Amino acid sequence: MTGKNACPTKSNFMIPLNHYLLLSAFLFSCGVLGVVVRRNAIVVFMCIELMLNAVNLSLIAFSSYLGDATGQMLVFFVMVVAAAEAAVGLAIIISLFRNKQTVNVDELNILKW
Amino acid sequence: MDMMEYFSNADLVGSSPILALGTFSLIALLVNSLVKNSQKIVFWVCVAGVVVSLWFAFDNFELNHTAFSDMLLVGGYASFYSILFLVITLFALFLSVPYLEKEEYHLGEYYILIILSTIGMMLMGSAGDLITIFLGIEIMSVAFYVLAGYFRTKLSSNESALKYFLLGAFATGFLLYGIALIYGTTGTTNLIRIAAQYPQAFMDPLHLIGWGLVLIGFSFKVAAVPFHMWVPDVYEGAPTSVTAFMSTGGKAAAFSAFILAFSVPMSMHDPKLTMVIAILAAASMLIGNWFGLSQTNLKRMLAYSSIAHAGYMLIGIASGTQLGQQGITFYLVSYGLTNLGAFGVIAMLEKENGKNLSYEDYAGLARTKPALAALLSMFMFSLTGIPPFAGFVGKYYLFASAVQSNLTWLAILGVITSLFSTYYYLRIVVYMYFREGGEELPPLSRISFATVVLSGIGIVVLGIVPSLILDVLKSMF
Amino acid sequence: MQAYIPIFLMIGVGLFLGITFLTLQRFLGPHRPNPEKLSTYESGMPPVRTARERFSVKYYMVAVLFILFDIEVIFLYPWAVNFRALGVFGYIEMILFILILLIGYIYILKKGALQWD
Amino acid sequence: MTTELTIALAILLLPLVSFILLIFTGKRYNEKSGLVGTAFLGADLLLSLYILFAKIPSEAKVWDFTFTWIDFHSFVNNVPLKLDIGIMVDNLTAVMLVVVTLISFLVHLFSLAYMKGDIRYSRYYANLGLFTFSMLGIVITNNYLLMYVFWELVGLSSYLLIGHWYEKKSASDAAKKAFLVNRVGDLGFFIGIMIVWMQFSTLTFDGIFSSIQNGNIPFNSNTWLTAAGLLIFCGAVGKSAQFPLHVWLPDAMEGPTPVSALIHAATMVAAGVYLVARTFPMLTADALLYIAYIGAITAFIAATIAIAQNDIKKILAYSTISQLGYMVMGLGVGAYTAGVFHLVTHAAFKAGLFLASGSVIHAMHHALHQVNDHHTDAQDIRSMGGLKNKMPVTFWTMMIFTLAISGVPLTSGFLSKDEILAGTLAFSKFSGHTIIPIIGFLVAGLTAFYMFRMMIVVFFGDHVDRNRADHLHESPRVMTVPLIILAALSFFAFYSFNPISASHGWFFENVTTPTVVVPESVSATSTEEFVEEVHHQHTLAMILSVSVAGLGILIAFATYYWKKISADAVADALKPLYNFFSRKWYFDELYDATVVAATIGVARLLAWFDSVIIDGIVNGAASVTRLGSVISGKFDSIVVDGMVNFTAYSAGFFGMLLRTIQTGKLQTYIVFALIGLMVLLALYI
Repeated sequence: MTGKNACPTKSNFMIPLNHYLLLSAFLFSCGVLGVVVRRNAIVVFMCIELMLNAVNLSLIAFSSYLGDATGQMLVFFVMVVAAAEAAVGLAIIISLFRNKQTVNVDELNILKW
Repeated sequence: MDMMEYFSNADLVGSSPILALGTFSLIALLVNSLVKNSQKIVFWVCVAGVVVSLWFAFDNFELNHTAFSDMLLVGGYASFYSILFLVITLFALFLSVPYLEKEEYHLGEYYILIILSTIGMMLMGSAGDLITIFLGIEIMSVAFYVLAGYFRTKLSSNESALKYFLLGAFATGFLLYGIALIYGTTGTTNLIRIAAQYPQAFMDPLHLIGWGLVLIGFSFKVAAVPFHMWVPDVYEGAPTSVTAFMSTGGKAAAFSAFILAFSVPMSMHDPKLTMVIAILAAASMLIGNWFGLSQTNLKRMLAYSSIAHAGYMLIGIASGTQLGQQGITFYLVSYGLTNLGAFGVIAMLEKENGKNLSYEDYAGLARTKPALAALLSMFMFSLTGIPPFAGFVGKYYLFASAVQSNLTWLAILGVITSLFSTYYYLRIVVYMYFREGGEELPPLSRISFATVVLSGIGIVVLGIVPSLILDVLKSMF
Repeated sequence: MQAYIPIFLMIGVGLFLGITFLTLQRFLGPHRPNPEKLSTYESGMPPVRTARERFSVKYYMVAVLFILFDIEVIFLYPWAVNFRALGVFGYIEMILFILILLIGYIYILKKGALQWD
Repeated sequence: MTTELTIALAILLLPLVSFILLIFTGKRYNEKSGLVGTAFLGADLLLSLYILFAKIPSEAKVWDFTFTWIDFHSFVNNVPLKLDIGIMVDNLTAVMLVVVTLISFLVHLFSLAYMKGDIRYSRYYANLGLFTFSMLGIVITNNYLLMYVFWELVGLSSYLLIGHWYEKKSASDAAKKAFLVNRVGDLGFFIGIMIVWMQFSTLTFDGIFSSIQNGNIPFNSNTWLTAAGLLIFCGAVGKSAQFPLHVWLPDAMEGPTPVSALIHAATMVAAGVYLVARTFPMLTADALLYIAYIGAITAFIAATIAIAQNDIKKILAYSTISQLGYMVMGLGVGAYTAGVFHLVTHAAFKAGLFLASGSVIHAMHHALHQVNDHHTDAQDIRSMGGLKNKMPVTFWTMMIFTLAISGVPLTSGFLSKDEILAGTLAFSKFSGHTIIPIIGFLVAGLTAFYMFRMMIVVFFGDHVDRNRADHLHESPRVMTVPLIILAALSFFAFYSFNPISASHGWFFENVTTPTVVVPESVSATSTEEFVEEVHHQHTLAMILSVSVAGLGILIAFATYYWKKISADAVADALKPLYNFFSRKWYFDELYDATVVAATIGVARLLAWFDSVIIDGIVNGAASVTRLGSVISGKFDSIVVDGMVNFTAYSAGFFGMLLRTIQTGKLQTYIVFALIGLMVLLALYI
């Protein structure tokens, strides 16, 4: 793939790169904030997914603006990795739930100090 | 169309250690699913995979090129680290069998996960591209998350896994964001091609922020303060054999990728970037050693010690010189052997449900098990950095690199914190030799003992004849 | 700003259609409720308990496995796009890839993860 | 490596072999282990003698074997980064080898009888081997790295030896105290080494000295050179029990008496003096001045304390500190050879004194045991008396040692003390510090006084208990033979044929002041001038020293033998002063009140802070009670163990930190990480 086809024609109609980046940064921050304030392990994990997808957005934007396919390729990898993490994460949360009957991360405190 | 444009024999040769281990992991998975009660067979398949992979890695050592259009480095550095990971894996595999049998939770999946994480490590150690680093980290980490929660009926193991998983994934987000920004500002994720765009690319603030985010991601993985707080909890909760593997292999892999990635921006000798890494190093040494002082659980103490050692190794990154990078590499070898040995002893003495892990439980060990006590003392001496053990040479190396790069204050801090650390390392020696005690000990396995003895011999040999490794290092960098 | 016109159009059309259809059915459709109709629809069976209850863990298991195999297809996509250019070599590569997934599938099957009971 | 150096290496390794052998076979052949250890040391002594007789006539100034242990193939400050280690034998080393192995051999021999029947007999001999090995290591290395390693090994093995009877609380406390006080000094030593290494990237004596000679000064400042020298000297302050770290030595008398003879006469405490001698070339005039004063103060304080002691071993302990102060003062004033010479002569007669006191204590123990007296202290000189006729060999040998330490002519002590005093006179002439020679002569008089006080009270007159006296006997041959050998070595003839001056004896001819390498602007008086001046002062020094020693002896006889002066009356008249001396200048109390109290105070403050503020906020009332009990438990252990149990204290402090930071809650971790991130970001921008 040379990337020529992947590159949209540059015209006046293009949304500036900065806007994508700002949106991506905003979403990323939302994710970080969610990780800090939410107590449900699954929601915390969803917020992490949000962070990853925010990064995907900027990767696609960069890829599109640079006319280079590497970014898109990386996005594929990120998605697959996120799926694998989701599977493992869910499994861990389930096994925790079986033992403790809760998924509240605040109640995870037998390991400390 | 000629496919050789995409793929050549050299690529196959270059990736042979990884491919071999991957193939064996698939075979092991097949065996595990098709044969009932096949733990032993799976174990030996995994061992065979590691050995074959080792052979390929040795074979590749003389090479010096890249594979898959610069995605993968071949030979030299990559081979050295592959060998290191594989040896650590081998030790960990042999330590695990008796431990799992003792805990009566012995599944074939355990070994498969171990070698899958090794594949991730090898990718990290031979990465020529940020994508490879990312993939390697993820392959390794996902396997580690599962391994940390391996005792799925134990709450501590669950908790350890979940904490590790959430913080690990969180760190991945930062790492990835950093990679995205670096990609956006240079148009490539390839480390060689990024370096080619220096110094102009380095002036771009977005690019610098990208490296900063990657730095945070790595700091999580190597457990540098203030991104270290998962370490004690995870190390304590995970099965001891897994902790042994994570604290050695995982740390070595993270540093191998750290060196590869940061040799690019550090080549600019930017005072601010150096300062930030130096502060991370200083904070890790201080916090790790100070908090280590007040621990009563050995696994947790070694977790804080692992944070402190991350600090010592970050000195090598901060120095930004070849000397520093060689120092880290040597340090990783000695630290790997030492920690495997120490955790090996702990795993051997551990009783069911994580009992027998505190300092008090080791009182009088010198009388009941003199050989184990002597070995554990040696490991503690090596961690402290007392000659003639390997730990001393490693520290000397890293402190010298700090002095060479005019970071003398960092070297002084390193020395002072090392002195601090003697208190908690040698406390266990005092307990073993000068306190009365001695309860019933679990039966000790010969395999574990042999492994521990081997790592003991390793640190003494490396401590007395460090040139064995030093000469290899010289040819690598 | 011009660049955003398609997006705004998209949002506008989406909102418009959604709102219109929801309002339309309220006015156009007949509205004659009885208890039978208001109860949860479960494939024509009479509902036994409330619908808001916890799922069996087995659902999670299937869901997890589904995500994995579903997302792996993503790698087929670039190959499919350049199928002709990649030729026989690409075909072999993809077969290998599918084979690896197959081993995973065999593992799942043999471990009984897909058995409902 | 030459044959001689191979032999030197063998000298070093033989005691180690003995140690390993005894550790592994000791349990099985318990009774034989003493003989094995002694045989090893005997062989070691013969080899050392061979080295001495080969080295002295040899042309070469030094036999050196250095090899590159680790080569990093890299450069730091344009100096190749590598670690050179090795061994060397110069005249000083050759002499020290003989001194160490001789004393160690005699102690091994003496212990055969003294330690007979001890429950850890083989462990005792194993530890003696380890100790001798470490001490020989200090003497034979040619670099600070190995020296530091052996230095710590000496600390460790002395800990084992002093705490040999660790069931006795006082013994294990004394061992801990010795270990910890030494650590304080070693910290300075270590930092000194680090400064040197940072500048020169080498740790061999030769490399450092030649670098300094070429004008390479740490941080380009002579002050740093002085500081480096003084920091290294800190190590000596700890090991050689110099003021203010002298407090460990008297307590260390809790170990078996032969151990005291070994550790406190010829080896461990001498290591400090040896270190100063080795470092001598890089010491600036300022550093030397400090060293001289430290030595003088130590000599004076210890001598005054010794006057008021009643425990025979305590008297000898303080006299050791005092004599060590003498040596350090000698080196400080620039009388290098005299200082080292005193180290050698002192090793012989002080080891003799300790062994003789051991013989006395042994006899007393035996006698007390026979009369079923378990209350009388076998070491208190007031419960002795009249032992002269009961133990003639012990008496006569001990008399010779006492004459030697008092500096009476014809003894070795006279020769060496005289040279030091002449050195101080010369020094005061050059620098104007007249207080130093004054203290020197004063201490000489005091030494003669308290040593003769001890001799008279122990050996003359009648025994305090007639009943017990019948049971007092001379010690067995194996104990008296070492005494006789050491007594012989306390005569002048072994060191110089001229009974009144050693300056043309073999020692002074061969162990000469090394070339000073510090820049001229900060160096002390040149060696030639100094030696010249010492010759001028020699006669004066001799006359003065003999008179003060004679005076001291006279007063001792007048007070304790003829009873012309009432000791009690004097003590009463000078009560505050007497108390001050007998309570050892209140040093222990001072340290208890400051260092230990500060530790406790901080702990108490933290406990209060922890329980009131932190927990009030974080955890609420329930954990306050729990934590309170934890803290009070910690508090107890701090009070009980004092500053010894540093870890317990730190657990209290860092436990508090941990409770607030490492809460076990995931999101706390993330918040701390994010705060850290902000801080780093602020630095980055």
